[in-house]
Amino acid sequence: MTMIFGVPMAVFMGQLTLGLVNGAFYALLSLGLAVIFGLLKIVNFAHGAQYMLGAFAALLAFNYLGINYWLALVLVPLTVGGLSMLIERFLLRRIAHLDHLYGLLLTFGLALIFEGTLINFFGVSGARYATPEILQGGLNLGFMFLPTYRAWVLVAALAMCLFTWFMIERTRLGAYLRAGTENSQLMQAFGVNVPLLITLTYGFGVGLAAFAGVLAAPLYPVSPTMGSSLLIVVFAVVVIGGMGSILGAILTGLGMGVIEGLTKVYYPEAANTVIFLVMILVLMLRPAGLFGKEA
Amino acid sequence: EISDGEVRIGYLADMSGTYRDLAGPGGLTALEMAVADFGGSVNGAPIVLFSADDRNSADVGANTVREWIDQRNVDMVAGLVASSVTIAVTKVLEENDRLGIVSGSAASSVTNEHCTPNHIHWVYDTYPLANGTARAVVEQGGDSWFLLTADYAFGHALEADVTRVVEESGGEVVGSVRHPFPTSDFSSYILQAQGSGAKIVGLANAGADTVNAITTASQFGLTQSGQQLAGLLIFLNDVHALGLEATQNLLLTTGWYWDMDDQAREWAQRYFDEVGSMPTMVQAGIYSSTMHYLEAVQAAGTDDAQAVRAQMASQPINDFFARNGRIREDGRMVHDMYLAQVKTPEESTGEWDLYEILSTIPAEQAYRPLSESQCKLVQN
Amino acid sequence: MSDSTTLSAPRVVAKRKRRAGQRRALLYAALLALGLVAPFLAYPVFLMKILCFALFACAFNLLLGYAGLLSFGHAAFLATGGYVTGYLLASYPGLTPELGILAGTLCATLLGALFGVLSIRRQGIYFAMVTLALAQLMFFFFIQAPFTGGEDGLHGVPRGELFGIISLRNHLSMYYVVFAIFVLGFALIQRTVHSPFGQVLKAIRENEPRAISLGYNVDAYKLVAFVLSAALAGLAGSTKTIVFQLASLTDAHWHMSGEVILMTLLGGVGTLLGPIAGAGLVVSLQHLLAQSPMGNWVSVILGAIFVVCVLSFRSGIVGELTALYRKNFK
Amino acid sequence: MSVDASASPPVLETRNLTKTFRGFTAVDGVDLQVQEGHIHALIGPNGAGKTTVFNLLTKFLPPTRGEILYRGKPITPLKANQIARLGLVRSFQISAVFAHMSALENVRVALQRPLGTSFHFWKSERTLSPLNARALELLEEVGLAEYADTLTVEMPYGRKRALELATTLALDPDVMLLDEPTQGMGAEDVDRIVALIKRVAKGRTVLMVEHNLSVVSRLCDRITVLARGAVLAEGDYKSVSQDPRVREAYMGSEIGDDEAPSERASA
Amino acid sequence: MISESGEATRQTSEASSATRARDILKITDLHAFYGESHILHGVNMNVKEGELVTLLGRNGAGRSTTLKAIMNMVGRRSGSIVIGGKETLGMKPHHVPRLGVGYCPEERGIFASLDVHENLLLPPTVSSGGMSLDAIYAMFPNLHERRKSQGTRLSGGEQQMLAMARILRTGARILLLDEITEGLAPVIVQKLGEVLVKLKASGMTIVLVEQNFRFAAPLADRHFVMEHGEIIEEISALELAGRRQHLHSLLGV
Ligand SMILES: Nc1ncnc2c1ncn2[C@@H]1O[C@H](COP(=O)(O)OP(=O)(O)OP(=O)(O)O)[C@@H](O)[C@H]1O
Ligand SMILES: Nc1ncnc2c1ncn2[C@@H]1O[C@H](COP(=O)(O)OP(=O)(O)OP(=O)(O)O)[C@@H](O)[C@H]1O
Ligand SMILES: [Mg+2]
Ligand SMILES: [Mg+2]
Repeated sequence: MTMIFGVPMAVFMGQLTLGLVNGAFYALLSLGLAVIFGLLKIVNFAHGAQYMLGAFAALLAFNYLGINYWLALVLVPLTVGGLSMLIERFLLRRIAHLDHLYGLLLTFGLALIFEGTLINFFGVSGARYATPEILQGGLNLGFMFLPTYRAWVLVAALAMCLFTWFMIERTRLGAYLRAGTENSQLMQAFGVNVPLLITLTYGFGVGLAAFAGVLAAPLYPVSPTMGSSLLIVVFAVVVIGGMGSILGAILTGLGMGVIEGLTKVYYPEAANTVIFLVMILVLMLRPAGLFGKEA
Repeated sequence: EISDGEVRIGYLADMSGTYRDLAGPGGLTALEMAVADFGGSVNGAPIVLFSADDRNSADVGANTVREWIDQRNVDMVAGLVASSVTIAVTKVLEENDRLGIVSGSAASSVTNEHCTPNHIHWVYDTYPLANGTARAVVEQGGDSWFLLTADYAFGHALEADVTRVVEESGGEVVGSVRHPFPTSDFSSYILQAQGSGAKIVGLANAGADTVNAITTASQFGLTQSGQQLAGLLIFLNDVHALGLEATQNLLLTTGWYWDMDDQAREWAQRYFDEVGSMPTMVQAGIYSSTMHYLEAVQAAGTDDAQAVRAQMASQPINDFFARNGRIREDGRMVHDMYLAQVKTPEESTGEWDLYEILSTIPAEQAYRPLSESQCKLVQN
Repeated sequence: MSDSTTLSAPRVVAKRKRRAGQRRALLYAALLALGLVAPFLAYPVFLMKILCFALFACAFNLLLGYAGLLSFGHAAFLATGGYVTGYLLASYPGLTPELGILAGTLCATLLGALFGVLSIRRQGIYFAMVTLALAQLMFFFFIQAPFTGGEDGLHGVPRGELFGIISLRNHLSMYYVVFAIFVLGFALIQRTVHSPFGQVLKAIRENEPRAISLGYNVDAYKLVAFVLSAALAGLAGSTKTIVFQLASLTDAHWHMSGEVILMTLLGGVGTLLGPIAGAGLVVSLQHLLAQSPMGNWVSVILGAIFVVCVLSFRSGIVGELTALYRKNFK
Repeated sequence: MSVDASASPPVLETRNLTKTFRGFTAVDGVDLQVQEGHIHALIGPNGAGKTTVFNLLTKFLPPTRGEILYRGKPITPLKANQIARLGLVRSFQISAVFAHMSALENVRVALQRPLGTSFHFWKSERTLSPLNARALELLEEVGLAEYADTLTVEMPYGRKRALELATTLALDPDVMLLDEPTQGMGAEDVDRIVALIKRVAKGRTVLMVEHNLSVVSRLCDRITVLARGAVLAEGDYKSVSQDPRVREAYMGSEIGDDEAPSERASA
Repeated sequence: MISESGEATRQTSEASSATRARDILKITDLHAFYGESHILHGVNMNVKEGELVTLLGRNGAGRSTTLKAIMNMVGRRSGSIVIGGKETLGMKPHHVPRLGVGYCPEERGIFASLDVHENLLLPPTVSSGGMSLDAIYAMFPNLHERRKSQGTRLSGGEQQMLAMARILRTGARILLLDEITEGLAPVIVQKLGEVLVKLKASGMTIVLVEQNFRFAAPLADRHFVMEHGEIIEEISALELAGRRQHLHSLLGV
C-alpha cells in the first residue's frame, strides 16, 4: 500500500474527502455569519443556536407533522428565518445604533434562552433523525466508503454558498445591502427602505444557518447543545476569510475543513485548536483576513 | 444527637449540561422517593433536601458545597457526576468532615489516588467497565483492538485499563487515536479505525462523544465491514437516544438494568410513573445509596460523618440495586456488575426494552483489588 | 472680555472638577465602609467570589472602556494566574500565599506582554479574534500540560498563612485579604484612568491618526494598557485560586472571556464602578438560580436578563444610574 | 523643476517621491523643496495628490519610491510618530479632534508629551494642570477660549478646525503641514485663521494645501502646483497664476474677479 | 395650477416669475433637536417651483440641520414641512425622497463598500428625466478615470463630485445641496456653477447651503440668512446689489 506522509494513501485521500465535506459545512455556516456581520454589523452569537433550531425543527416537523426531509429542507429555513426576522424587527433593531458589542450580548442571551428551553424539554442526549431513503447507503470511491448522505451535503452546501455569493456580490439588491449597512440614514435619504432590507438580510442569514441545521440533522444526534461548540469555530472561519467577505467565508470554510481533517490524522489532540493557530498566522500576515479589504 | 435536629442532604449534579439525562432532575426525584419511602424523618429528625446545579464546573460545585456546609450545615451530599466536580467537592467534604456519596462519576481515581475518608463511590467506575466489557469481548474472539480515546484524564485512564485487560486476556491493541474533548464529528477517526484493520473498535470516551462516535460508525458501515464496536462507558439514556438501529449488538457493562429482575422492575416502574422515562443505573444508585445512608443514620443515632460511614460500611448491601454489595475501606462500594448486549430492533419489545443481560461479574472480581490501590486509607 | 474668559474658563473647570472630585470621594468612602462590614451581612466566600470577578471585570474594563480594545481572550490571564499560584502553593508547602499570588500575577503579566505584542497592531474585531485565538491555544496548553490536572483540575490548594503569620483558613481573615487586594487593584485602575497616561489613552481611543500626528507611539501605549489589564486579571485569578483552593479549566474556557464581557457591559463600559456592579449581578444571579427550584432554567433566565438589560439599560447599570443622577441633580 | 535663486538649503525636500495605489499612480516623481521660513502652498485640482503627498511626508503612507530629507537628513525610514517628534506636524483635511474631550484637554494632550510623563499611569492627571494656562493661551489665539470647557463634539465644524490648529501649534512645530486649514469655515473664521497662520508662521516653515486662492495669495511666499500627481508649475503667486497651463488646469478664469485685490494691485 | 408651474419652468431665473409659481417646499415654524440640544428654533421659509435659493449663515447656524430636518434625518422635529402640497412631518425617512427630493450631504457620504461606479448607480431613480451616466462622466472625468476604485479612496474633492453626481442621476426635481463646493478646485466649482444653471433651466428646484457666497450670489433667486437656528433675513437677487454690505455684516465677511 503506497504511503503518503506516513499514512496509507487511501486513508490520506479519505481524510481529504471528509475534510471537504466538513469544509462545505463550515462554509455554509460561516457564510450565514458573514452575511449577517458583513451587512448588518451584528455579531450574531445566536447563530449556533439557530443552526440547532434548524435541526430541531426538522426533527419535530418529522415526528409530529410527518413532514419529510425534502420538505423540511425548504420549510425549516423559511420558518426559522422568518421567526428570526421578528427578533431583528423587535429586538436587534432597537439596539442597531449601539456598539456591535450589544448586538453580540443580545444574541448571546437569545442563544442561552433557545438552548436552555430546549434542554428542559428534550434533554441533551440528542435524538436521531433518519437519513432519507434515497441518500442511504454509500459510494465506494475505491480509497474509501463515503456515505451517500455526506456526498449530498457537499453538493447541497456548495450550491447554496454559490447562490448566496451571487446574490450579494452581483445583484443590485446586494449593492443596496452593502451600502445600507454603511450609512443607512443616507440610504433612506435616497428613498431605500433600509429597515426592511436589514430585516430580510438577517432572516436570510439565519435561514442559511437553519438550512445547515437540517443538513446536519441526519449526521449528528440532534441535541440542544449541538450548536454552541460549533459557534466559535465558525466565527474563526469568518475572521480568517476576512470579516464580511462572502467569498472569503466560503473558501476559508472549505480550506479549514481540509486542514482540520489532516490534523485529525497527524496530531488529533489539536484538531479543535489548529484553526486558531491558523487564524493567528493569517492575521499576522494579512491584518484583515485572507479576503478582507484593508480598512 | 442529630446535628441541629435535622438530617440535611444536598443534591449536587449537572442539571442542565451533558450529564443531565444521566443523573440530573431524575436523580433528584429518585432521592426524594428515597426520603419519602423512609418516612421523611430519622428518629423523629426531619430530613431536609437542598439541590443545586453544578454546571459541570469544579468551582461552582465546590463553592455550592462549601456554602451548604458553612451556611446550612448540610450533613451529606449526594449525586456528584462529573469527575472534576466530584474530586473538588470531596476535598471540601474532607476538610469539613462531612459525608459524600458519589453515584454519577466514572473515574476510578475517585476511590484511588483521590480517595478520602469522607466519601463513598456507589454505582460503578471505569475499572469494571473495562474489565467486564473488554475481557468478555476478547473471550468472544475480538482479540485485536483500536481505541478511540477522549483526550483527557478520564479517557487516558480508561484507555490504560482497557489496554491492560485486553493484553491480560491475550488480545492486543493495534492502535488508538486521542480525539479532543468534546468532538462532534468522528468521521475522520472512524475512517482511521477502519484503516487499522482491528476487529474491535473500543470507545474510551463518554456521553456525547460516545453517542457521536457510534452514530458515525453506523453511517460509515463500520459493522458491515466486519468490525465491531465496544462501548466502554455507555448508559441507558445514550442507547435510548441512539436507537437500536445504530447500537444493536453493542457489548457493555452496567451496574444495574431496570429490567434485570422483579425487584428492579418494581422500583423502575414507580420511578417511570414519576418521571416518564426509565431510570439509569445512576438514578437507581442514588435511591439505593440514600436508603442505605438513612438506615445507617438511624442505626448510629447520629449524623456525624465518620460514625455514619462506619455504620454504612458495617452493613452489607442487598437491595433492588446492589447484589453482594459492601463498602471497602477506600470508600468503593463493590457489588455485582453485569455484562449486557444491546438488543436488535427485532428482539426489542418496547421503547425501553434495550439490554439483554449476558452474564454477571461477581463483585470481588469486578473492581480494582485493594492490593493495587494507591488510596491513602489502604495499608499496602 | 477676552481675558475675562481666559481667567473664568479655568476657574469653571477647576471648580467643576473639584465638586465632582468631592462627590466621588464621598461615594468611594461609603463603598469602602460597606466593603468592610459586608462579611458580617453576607456569606464571606460568596462576597470573595464577587470581589475576584469584580477585579477581573475592572481589569477588562480598563482595556475596553479606556483603551477601546475588546479582548476576547482574558480568560487566559485569569487561568494563568490561577494555575501558577495554585500549582506553586500546592507543590511547595513552604510558600506563603502572597508569594504565590505574586508569582501568578507575574506570569499573567508576561503572558499579557506576549499576547499584546502579537495582537496590538490588529484593529477592532480582528484584535478580539487574535486574542481569542491565543487564549484558545492557552486552553489547549492547559489541557495537555500535566501540572494543571487537565479536566480534573488542580485541587487541594492550601490557603496557608499570609506572611507566614496570619492563617487564612478562616473565611473572615481571607475576606479582608481579598478585599485589600481588590481595593489596591481598583485604586490602581482608577489612578491609571485619571493619569497623564490615561489622557493619552483616551486621545488614542478618540482619534488614533491624530494621536500619531502628535508624536505618540500609539502601539506602545496600547501595549502598556494591555499588559496592565492582563496583570490585574492574573491577580484576580491568583486570588480566586487561593480563596476556592482550586483552579480548573472553567477559568480558561472562552465562556469565561465571554462572561467578563457580559459583566462589564451590564455594569457599564467605561465607568469605573460598572464592572463591579456587573460582576455582582452576574455572580449573584448564577448563585441564586443554581440553588432555586428554577435551577435547571438557570441559563434561560440568565439569557432573558441579558436580553432585557441590553434592551433597557444600554449604558449598563452604573451608566443608567449616573444618567439618572445627572437628570435629577443638574 | 529646480528652485530658482534662494541659496539656503531647503528644510524639507523630496526626491522623485512616488506613490502608487494598486497600479494607480497618485504621486508621480515629485521633487519638492520647502525653504526655511517660507509659507509654501501646495495647490492643484482635486485628486492631484496633495493629501497623499502630506501622507507620504508624514509617513502615514509608505512611499513607493523616492526619498524625503529633513534639513538634509534622510527621514524616509522613520515612523509617523517619530516624524512628528522631529517637529514636522500635520493637520488633517477632514477635521481631526478628540471628540469626547474638552477643547482644553484636546490641546493639553498635545502639550503633555514633552513632560515625559505620558507613560506614568501611577501619576495623577493633576500633574498636568500646570499646562492649562498655556493650553488656554493657545485656545484664545484661535478664539476658542470660551469653548475651553465644552466637549468637542458639541462644537460647530468650523470651530473644530480652529481647535485642530491650536493643537498643532501646541507642539511648537518647526514645520507645519496644514491640509486645507480653512475648509468649511465662515468668512470671519477664515480671516482669523489666515491672520493666525501669518502670525505663527514667524520662525516656522509652513507647507499647506489650500483651495481658497484668496488665502493662498494673502499668505504664501511660494506655490507648487500639482496636477495628476506631478509638479506642474512652481513659483510665487503672481508667476504661477499667470502660467497658462495652471490657469487651464486649475484656476480656470476665476482669477480676476474681486478674488484677490492685493495681488491685482501689485500686478 | 399646472399651467402656472409649467410656465414657471419655462421661464427661468427671474425671481419675478418665480413669485407667481406655487410653493413646492414650505417650511413653517420648524424646530429640530439632536437628542437634548435644540438646534432649529422655528425656521420659516418657502421655495417656489423652479427656484434656486441659498441658505447662508455662519458655521453652526443650522443650515445643514435644516436640510437634514427636511429629509427627516434629525432626532426630533416639530412644525410643518410641506413638499409638493404634502405634509411630510409624519412621513418615514425613505418616503420623503420619493416625492422627488435629492439630498447631497455635507459629509458627502460616499460608500466605502462600493466602487465609484456602484456609488453612482446606487440611489434609486425617483422619477424619469435624470442625467445619463455618460453625461455625468463627461461632466466629471476624474470619476470616470477612477470608476473602478473604492469610493472612499477618492480624494476629498472627488468624493464631493461623486456625491453631487449621484443625485443628478435620480431625476429628483428638488435638490438639497449642502456645501457642494467645499474643498473643490475653482475649475470644478465653476463647472458646478454651470451645472446648477442648467439644472435650474430644466425647471429644477434647488436649495443651496453655501459658505462660498461668491459662488452662490449670481445663481440664486433668493437668499435666506440663518442665525442660531432661525431665518433672520430674506434677500432677493434684485435687492442683493443694494444690501451687499448689510449681508456681509450678517455673515461677518
Ligand atoms: N488609499 C488610497 N487608495 C487608492 N487611491 C487613493 C488612495 N488615497 C488617494 N488615492 C487617489 O490618489 C489621488 C490623489 O488623492 P489626494 O487625496 O492626494 O488628492 P488631493 O490632491 O488631496 O485632492 P483634494 O484636494 O480633493 O483633497 C486621488 O485620485 C485618489 O483617488
Ligand atoms: N449630530 C449632532 N449632535 C448634536 N449637535 C449637533 C449635531 N450636528 C450639528 N450639531 C449642532 O447643531 C448646530 C448647527 O449645526 P449645522 O451643521 O446645521 O451648522 P451649519 O449651519 O451647517 O454650519 P456648518 O455646516 O458650516 O458647520 C451646531 O451648533 C452644531 O454644533
Ligand atoms: Mg486632499
Ligand atoms: Mg453644514
